[in-house]
Amino acid sequence: TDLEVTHWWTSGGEAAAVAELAKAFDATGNKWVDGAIAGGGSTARPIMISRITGGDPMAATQFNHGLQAQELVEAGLMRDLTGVAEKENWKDVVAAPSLLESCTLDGKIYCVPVNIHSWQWLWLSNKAFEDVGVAVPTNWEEFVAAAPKLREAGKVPLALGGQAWQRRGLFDVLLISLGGKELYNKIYQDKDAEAARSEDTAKIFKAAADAREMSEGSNVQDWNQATNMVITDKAGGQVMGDWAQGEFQVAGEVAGEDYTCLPGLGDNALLTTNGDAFYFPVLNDEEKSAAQEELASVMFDAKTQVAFNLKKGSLPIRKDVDLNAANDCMKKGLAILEKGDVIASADQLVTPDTATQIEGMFTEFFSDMSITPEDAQERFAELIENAD
Amino acid sequence: MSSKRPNQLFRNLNAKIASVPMILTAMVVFFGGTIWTIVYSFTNSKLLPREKWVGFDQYERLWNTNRWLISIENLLIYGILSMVFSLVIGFVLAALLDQKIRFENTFRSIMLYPYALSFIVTGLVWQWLLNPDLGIPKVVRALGWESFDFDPLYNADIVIYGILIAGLWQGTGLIMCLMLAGMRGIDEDIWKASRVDGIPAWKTYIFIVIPMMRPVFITTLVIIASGLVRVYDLVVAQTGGGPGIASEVPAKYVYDMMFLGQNLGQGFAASTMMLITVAIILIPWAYLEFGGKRRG
Amino acid sequence: MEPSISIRNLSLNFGALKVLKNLDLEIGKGEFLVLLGSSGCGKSTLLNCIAGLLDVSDGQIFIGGRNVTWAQPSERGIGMVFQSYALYPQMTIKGNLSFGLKNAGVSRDEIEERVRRAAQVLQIEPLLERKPAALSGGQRQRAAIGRALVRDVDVFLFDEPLSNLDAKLRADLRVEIKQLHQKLHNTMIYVTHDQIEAMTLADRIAIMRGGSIMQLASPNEIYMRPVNKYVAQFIGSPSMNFFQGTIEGRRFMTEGLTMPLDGYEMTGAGAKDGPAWFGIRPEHVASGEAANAMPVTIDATVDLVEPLGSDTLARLEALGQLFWIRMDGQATVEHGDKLTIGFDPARAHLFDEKTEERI
Amino acid sequence: MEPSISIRNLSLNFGALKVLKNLDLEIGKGEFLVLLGSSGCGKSTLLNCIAGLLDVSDGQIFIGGRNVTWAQPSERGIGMVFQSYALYPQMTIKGNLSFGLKNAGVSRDEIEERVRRAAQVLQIEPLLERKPAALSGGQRQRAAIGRALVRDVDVFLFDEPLSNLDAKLRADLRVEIKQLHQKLHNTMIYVTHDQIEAMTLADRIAIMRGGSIMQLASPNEIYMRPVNKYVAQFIGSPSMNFFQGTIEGRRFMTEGLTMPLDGYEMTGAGAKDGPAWFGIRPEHVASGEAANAMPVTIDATVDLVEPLGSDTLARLEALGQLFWIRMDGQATVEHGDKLTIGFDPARAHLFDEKTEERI
Amino acid sequence: MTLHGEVGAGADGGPRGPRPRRRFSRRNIFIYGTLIVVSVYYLLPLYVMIVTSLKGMPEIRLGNIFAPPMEITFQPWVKAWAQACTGLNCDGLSRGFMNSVIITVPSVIISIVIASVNGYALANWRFKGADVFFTILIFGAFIPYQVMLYPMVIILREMGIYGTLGGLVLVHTVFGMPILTLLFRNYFTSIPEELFKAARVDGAGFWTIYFKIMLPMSLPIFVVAMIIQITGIWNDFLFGVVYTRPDTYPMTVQLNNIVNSVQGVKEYNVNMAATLLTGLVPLVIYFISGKLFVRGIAAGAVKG
Ligand SMILES: Nc1ncnc2c1ncn2[C@@H]1O[C@H](COP(=O)(O)OP(=O)(O)OP(=O)(O)O)[C@@H](O)[C@H]1O
Ligand SMILES: Nc1ncnc2c1ncn2[C@@H]1O[C@H](COP(=O)(O)OP(=O)(O)OP(=O)(O)O)[C@@H](O)[C@H]1O
Ligand SMILES: [Mg+2]
Ligand SMILES: [Mg+2]
Repeated sequence: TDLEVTHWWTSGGEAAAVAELAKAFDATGNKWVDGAIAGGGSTARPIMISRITGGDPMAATQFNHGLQAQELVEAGLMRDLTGVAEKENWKDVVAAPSLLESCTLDGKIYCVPVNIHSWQWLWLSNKAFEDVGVAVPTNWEEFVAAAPKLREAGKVPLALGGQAWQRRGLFDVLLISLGGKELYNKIYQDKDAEAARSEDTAKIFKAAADAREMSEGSNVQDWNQATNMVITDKAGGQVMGDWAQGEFQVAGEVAGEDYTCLPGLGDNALLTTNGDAFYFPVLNDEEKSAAQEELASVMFDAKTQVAFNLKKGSLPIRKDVDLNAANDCMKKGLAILEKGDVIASADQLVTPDTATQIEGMFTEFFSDMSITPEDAQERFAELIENAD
Repeated sequence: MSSKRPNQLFRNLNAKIASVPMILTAMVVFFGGTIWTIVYSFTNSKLLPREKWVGFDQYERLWNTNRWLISIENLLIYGILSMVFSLVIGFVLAALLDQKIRFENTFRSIMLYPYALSFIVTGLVWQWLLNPDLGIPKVVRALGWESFDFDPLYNADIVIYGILIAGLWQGTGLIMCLMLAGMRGIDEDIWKASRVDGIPAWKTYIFIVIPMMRPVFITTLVIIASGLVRVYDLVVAQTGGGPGIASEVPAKYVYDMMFLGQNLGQGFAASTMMLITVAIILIPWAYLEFGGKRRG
Repeated sequence: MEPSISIRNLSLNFGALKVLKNLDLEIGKGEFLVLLGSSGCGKSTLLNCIAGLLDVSDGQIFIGGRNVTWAQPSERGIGMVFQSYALYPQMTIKGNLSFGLKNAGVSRDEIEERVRRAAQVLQIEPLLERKPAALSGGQRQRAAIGRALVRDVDVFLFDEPLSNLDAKLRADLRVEIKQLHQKLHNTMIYVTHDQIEAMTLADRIAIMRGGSIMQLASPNEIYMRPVNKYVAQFIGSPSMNFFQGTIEGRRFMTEGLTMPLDGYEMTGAGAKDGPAWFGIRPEHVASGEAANAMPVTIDATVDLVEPLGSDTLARLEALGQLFWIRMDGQATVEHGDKLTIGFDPARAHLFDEKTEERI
Repeated sequence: MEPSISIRNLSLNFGALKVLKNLDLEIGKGEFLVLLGSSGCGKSTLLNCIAGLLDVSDGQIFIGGRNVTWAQPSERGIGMVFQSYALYPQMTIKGNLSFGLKNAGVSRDEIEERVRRAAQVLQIEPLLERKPAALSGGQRQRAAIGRALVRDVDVFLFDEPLSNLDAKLRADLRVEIKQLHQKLHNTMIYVTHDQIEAMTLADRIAIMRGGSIMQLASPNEIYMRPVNKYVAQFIGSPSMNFFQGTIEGRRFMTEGLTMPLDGYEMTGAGAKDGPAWFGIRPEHVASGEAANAMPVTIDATVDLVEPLGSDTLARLEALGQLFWIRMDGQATVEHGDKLTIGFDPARAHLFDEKTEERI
Repeated sequence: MTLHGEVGAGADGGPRGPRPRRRFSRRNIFIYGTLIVVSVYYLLPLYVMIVTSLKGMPEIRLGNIFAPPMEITFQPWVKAWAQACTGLNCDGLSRGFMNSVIITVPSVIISIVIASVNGYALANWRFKGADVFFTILIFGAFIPYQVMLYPMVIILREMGIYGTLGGLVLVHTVFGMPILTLLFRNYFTSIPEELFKAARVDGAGFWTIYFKIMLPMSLPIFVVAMIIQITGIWNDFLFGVVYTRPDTYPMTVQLNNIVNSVQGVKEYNVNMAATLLTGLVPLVIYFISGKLFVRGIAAGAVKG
């Protein structure tokens, strides 16, 4: 049976990863009809939502975890996967229960989490630092200190893409890594405006201001273009999720030799778990419905998980898989995951609406030098205050 | 042949039947859609429309959102400048082409062809041309003007002008064509009269031809204005609203709110504001155009 | 007569199309010249050349003794009035009148004065503040004349100024233009294809055909002694009646009729025998009793009657062909009536059959 | 006379503008009726109502005894000819002529036959395969008439069919239309604002003004006995000359002149004393010797002369006002000449000063 | 007044014959100079697109975007047409081309047919209330598509044609209607009313007049409408992506996918080639029918 699967994985590493999913599904005798939409979630999501609400749903579609799809689920537009999940015992093997949790509504499971992503990584180009004669930093502070040298050498210290989500992401990483779990939870989970206004947060905004300065001259839009700046040693480093690793791999770079990864910016080895998930809209076609369940099962399958995540650069969603092939960075991540130093990502805590507003605010902040960290903090606090 | 007045509904029935698509479009899509949008702007609909009334909350939030205000400001700047420049450039080019020149067709085609390209393509090309590391700025610097520092797409203060350059590139050709057509429609004798009166050509254009081209200018303004509210594609392709939110526009706000922010209510509120603005501009014009005069 | 405008050997081509062919024309100071001809004969083209609105292909143009062949229209000392009025629609009439002067740097007072004077002459003072759209056709044309008037020039050019007006207005404005000329004594060149206008306005009429001037003479001369059959036929409504025949001795012979040509003034050398056209104007044909007094009489049948009120036109059948005559307004004839008509060959016009030149 | 068209109490409004006001009109079978009036008086509107191209606001229209008030234009048995010819530009003349017949489902042979006949009548056979753009104005108008002709209808409507043609062609086609009517004997309604056309073509003329009919009568009657001053002034070129004065007894008195009204036929009850207009047509004024034979003579000075060839018009100054007379074509008068003119009050027209109705 | 030099002086010492024209008069230099500068502005992007699409990546990275290619390669074109990847599909634009054709042809035809009939009804058969509908329709020309996206989704869903070609055609027809109807209405209004009256007297009804009289006279405006619609629909991204499925994605969606699927460095040459390929159809149409377009514009758009 042909199933149309929409997603926005179109960069090199991503596409390779999707191919693994498709291969596995095709192996079951079905056919994966690829519906990639380039331009990221912001381009793709409206299309997906329109199609689902318009009554012409695809068979499966990528969404981020969290609240994005909740209303569609509530409206009864998504297939209930509880049956498959129970049969295959997802609950017991899942590596990040919170991710499965966010697929669950009223005790029913509506999506298949396919990977674990974490945002809190600093990727550094060894060569870039070598060029300017500075040791490769081991944490954020050293990195900041090395920035002027890089500048002098005509390199951009911190590569930062222009898209809104990258900018908020940078801030959130700083918040967790420099501010710690408690502050993070107060702000995003409890929506505590006081915390957002506190001294501690002010420090984070200071750091953000540093980052802003360091990122001047990036002049790229997409995250992987920014990554590419690191790969080509034009930039010192980039704060980006673990998916950036896929790009380094595609470029043939080796962790530790060509580039260095610092989880938690080297300061505070805490990771948020985040991930991609697939939802399966309700279809009228019996045959397709059956195939949908098959696909869900394939996606969660241990073998597929390994193949997929190696390509994608993310961590598998199952703990019962063998990751010998994993590289340096991935292993670092796994270790942290195992220690349980994980927290829910912001996407799971705030509504897309609030998230968009915060993104807007940070896009502004990171591109407009005239906004003081204090102003930005106050605006941030207001958004947190009004978040629902 | 009855001597009674037949039922008016059935007179020229075919014309009415033929107009059904127009009536349906007008009433169901445009009117219905507008009303629907306005109604739901008073709800807090998120991903899906739902009837949870919240009064003017969405509007309050809208007007307290920096991004919306910047969008409005951008649209104003872009709108006014693009009207002014389109009209001026379009007119000047048309006037130049009107001088009985050689290769008129070639020049006209050159100016018109960008109109065949979509805003997406336009945005991409100009994004590239204006890229400080690749495009024109680099070339200018390479030519020796080291301090040349024009990077509209990465400078929040002037990004809107970068978009304007692309927008004008795409649209002025059509405006020029409209103007040219209008100029050619002016009575030859007027030109003769002004030559006999010894009025220089530029003065004739400004004091006589322009006022005579009022209908053309109105059509042109309508076309420019209707393009303005749609400037979305160009912005998305060229800057994605950036740097930061410096080049956001209302249509993008609407789109992002509805589909990214998954806050339909907010998106609808913003839409409603746009519709109201359009209505304020358009209704007097429509009245003048269609209400005031009858065909002779 | 001191020439105000002289045109020497003028030619104009539009690409391969020769519109004016080696045209020579002298126009006296204060003369009212009408260019008359059917559509497309080059009248407007000639006028535009004189005005400098078209570049000549060859030849020279002198205005007031100056060679203006290459001068700009505004430097030629001419004013021009167009068929479509060509008023600047967004300016008031006053604005229309003064725009050219302002451009020429005439002083404000002087402009006021000239506009006032022109408005007075044309009786458009109450209209000065109105826009052209708020005027009737006649008023517009008067304003257009005013615009030429304020330029204080010696030469006025009119290109069918009255064609867009209805019959009544046309007659009125015709008189006004005539009076204007009598008052100002400017040189005027007036293009029309309406022969009534030509006849009533002109000091001299130039009949044009295919880019050349066929005859240049006073209205009376053109009416009384057309140089060729084309002119004879073109002037007069209804047209001159023609019979085909031969001249032998001093007689004209056509089927069933032989006419002595006594009293007919031959041009040039005198009677040449040979095939010829005999033409007689409808108004020179008498009917009823008066006919019997005429040297030639013919019996005819009334075919069609057109009562005009003041006169009555009748089309008759005579000698196997149709024949128009003009009768008194009170005449009461009807289709089918038998009638005797008569005319005096002295009033006839003879044309060579080949060359169509007057004999 | 059996009525072919009767219009009862017809009104037509464009929004608030009342263009036609309770108009009644009966047109006899085979009659040639001309609607004459100045621009904007509602002539075309009336014609369009008859044709069914405008929906009436009130009243009824009968054609051939049938109430067609709400019938489609094609069902009314009319043919129509327009000022701009309105030929379908993309069809040949033949296509133009047969279009209506095809629509009506007439058989192919019949169409051929009718087109051939119409083309023959109008002498446009050689043009049948051409497109309108390849025809001259006169040929186009003939084709347009042909299109009405083939429909084999009883009523023809013409809306200023000749206005777009030049004077010469206009005169020719006028005659052709007249002949067509004599041949076919259809009912014809013809709109024009050219009084020559009206006078020559009409069986009866309806003079319209402001959406009403002022006078409906034969050309002669309208010319000789206009019912009011408007009609009197409207018909005739140059216009009738008017004097303001008073009637006392059977005399008309104006400044410096008293005229006996012997021989003047009063309308209705007879002489009413009081202020009045005295009108006399230019052609009814004699000059020179003939003037002395007239009951009234006046001394006048020549102000302006318009030689038309066949006649000469002169504007005189007499009794402190301007005064047109029509003289012989041979008359030679000049500006400034003194002249005695005379006329017979029996040929005059008297109008009440207030109502402007004929007395 | 002084005379204009000796050249062409006639027997009387004055000028004779045509006024001499200098090839390089100040006026000409100004006019042609301006036009050429402006043309450069208009042509520059096209030039850059073409030049870049013929270069290899290394050369692009090196150099000047305005420099002509040192080594011409058609590889980017091949890649853009047949090899570029989006997700798993590596068949470039080729797949989108036919889809675009399949979408564009019926959409253009149907939207023009409907709009022309509407414009004709509005211009010649005015009925009560027509102006009201028309005004609303024109108002619709100013509504951003994004605003109507959601209501349109609902309408299509209710009609049960969401996601079908019919649905897409409907969307294009609806959104093309305002401007097209305006064009046609203006054009038909400018056709002398007497022609219409004559046809009615000749017994032609609504459709006969439309097909036999109006249609044959309307070539220029149909050309304008066609050009506007072909470019509009061919270039449309939003509706194409929202109302189709992956196997029926039009070329623009493919273009977006290719351009935005960044795999490492942006392959500018491929992007440019893809952009040019996508724009080719409307460009060709413009260059072919440019003259008619201007004529049609003069006839239909200018008379407001
Ligand atoms: N700009 C032009 N280009 C080419 N041919 C032209 C141009 N202007 C006029 N002609 C041609 O020159 C000839 C004379 O034109 P012109 O306008 O002088 O005629 P006219 O006597 O004024 O006629 P009308 O009484 O119709 O105004 C015509 O055959 C016309 O077709
Ligand atoms: N469609 C219309 N809408 C409004 N007013 C109109 C319309 N058609 C005509 N009128 C008005 O009705 C009046 C009569 O017009 P109509 O066309 O009948 O005049 P007419 O006598 O034919 O004039 P003309 O000799 O100029 O053709 C005019 O005042 C005109 O402005
Ligand atoms: Mg002319
Ligand atoms: Mg009329």
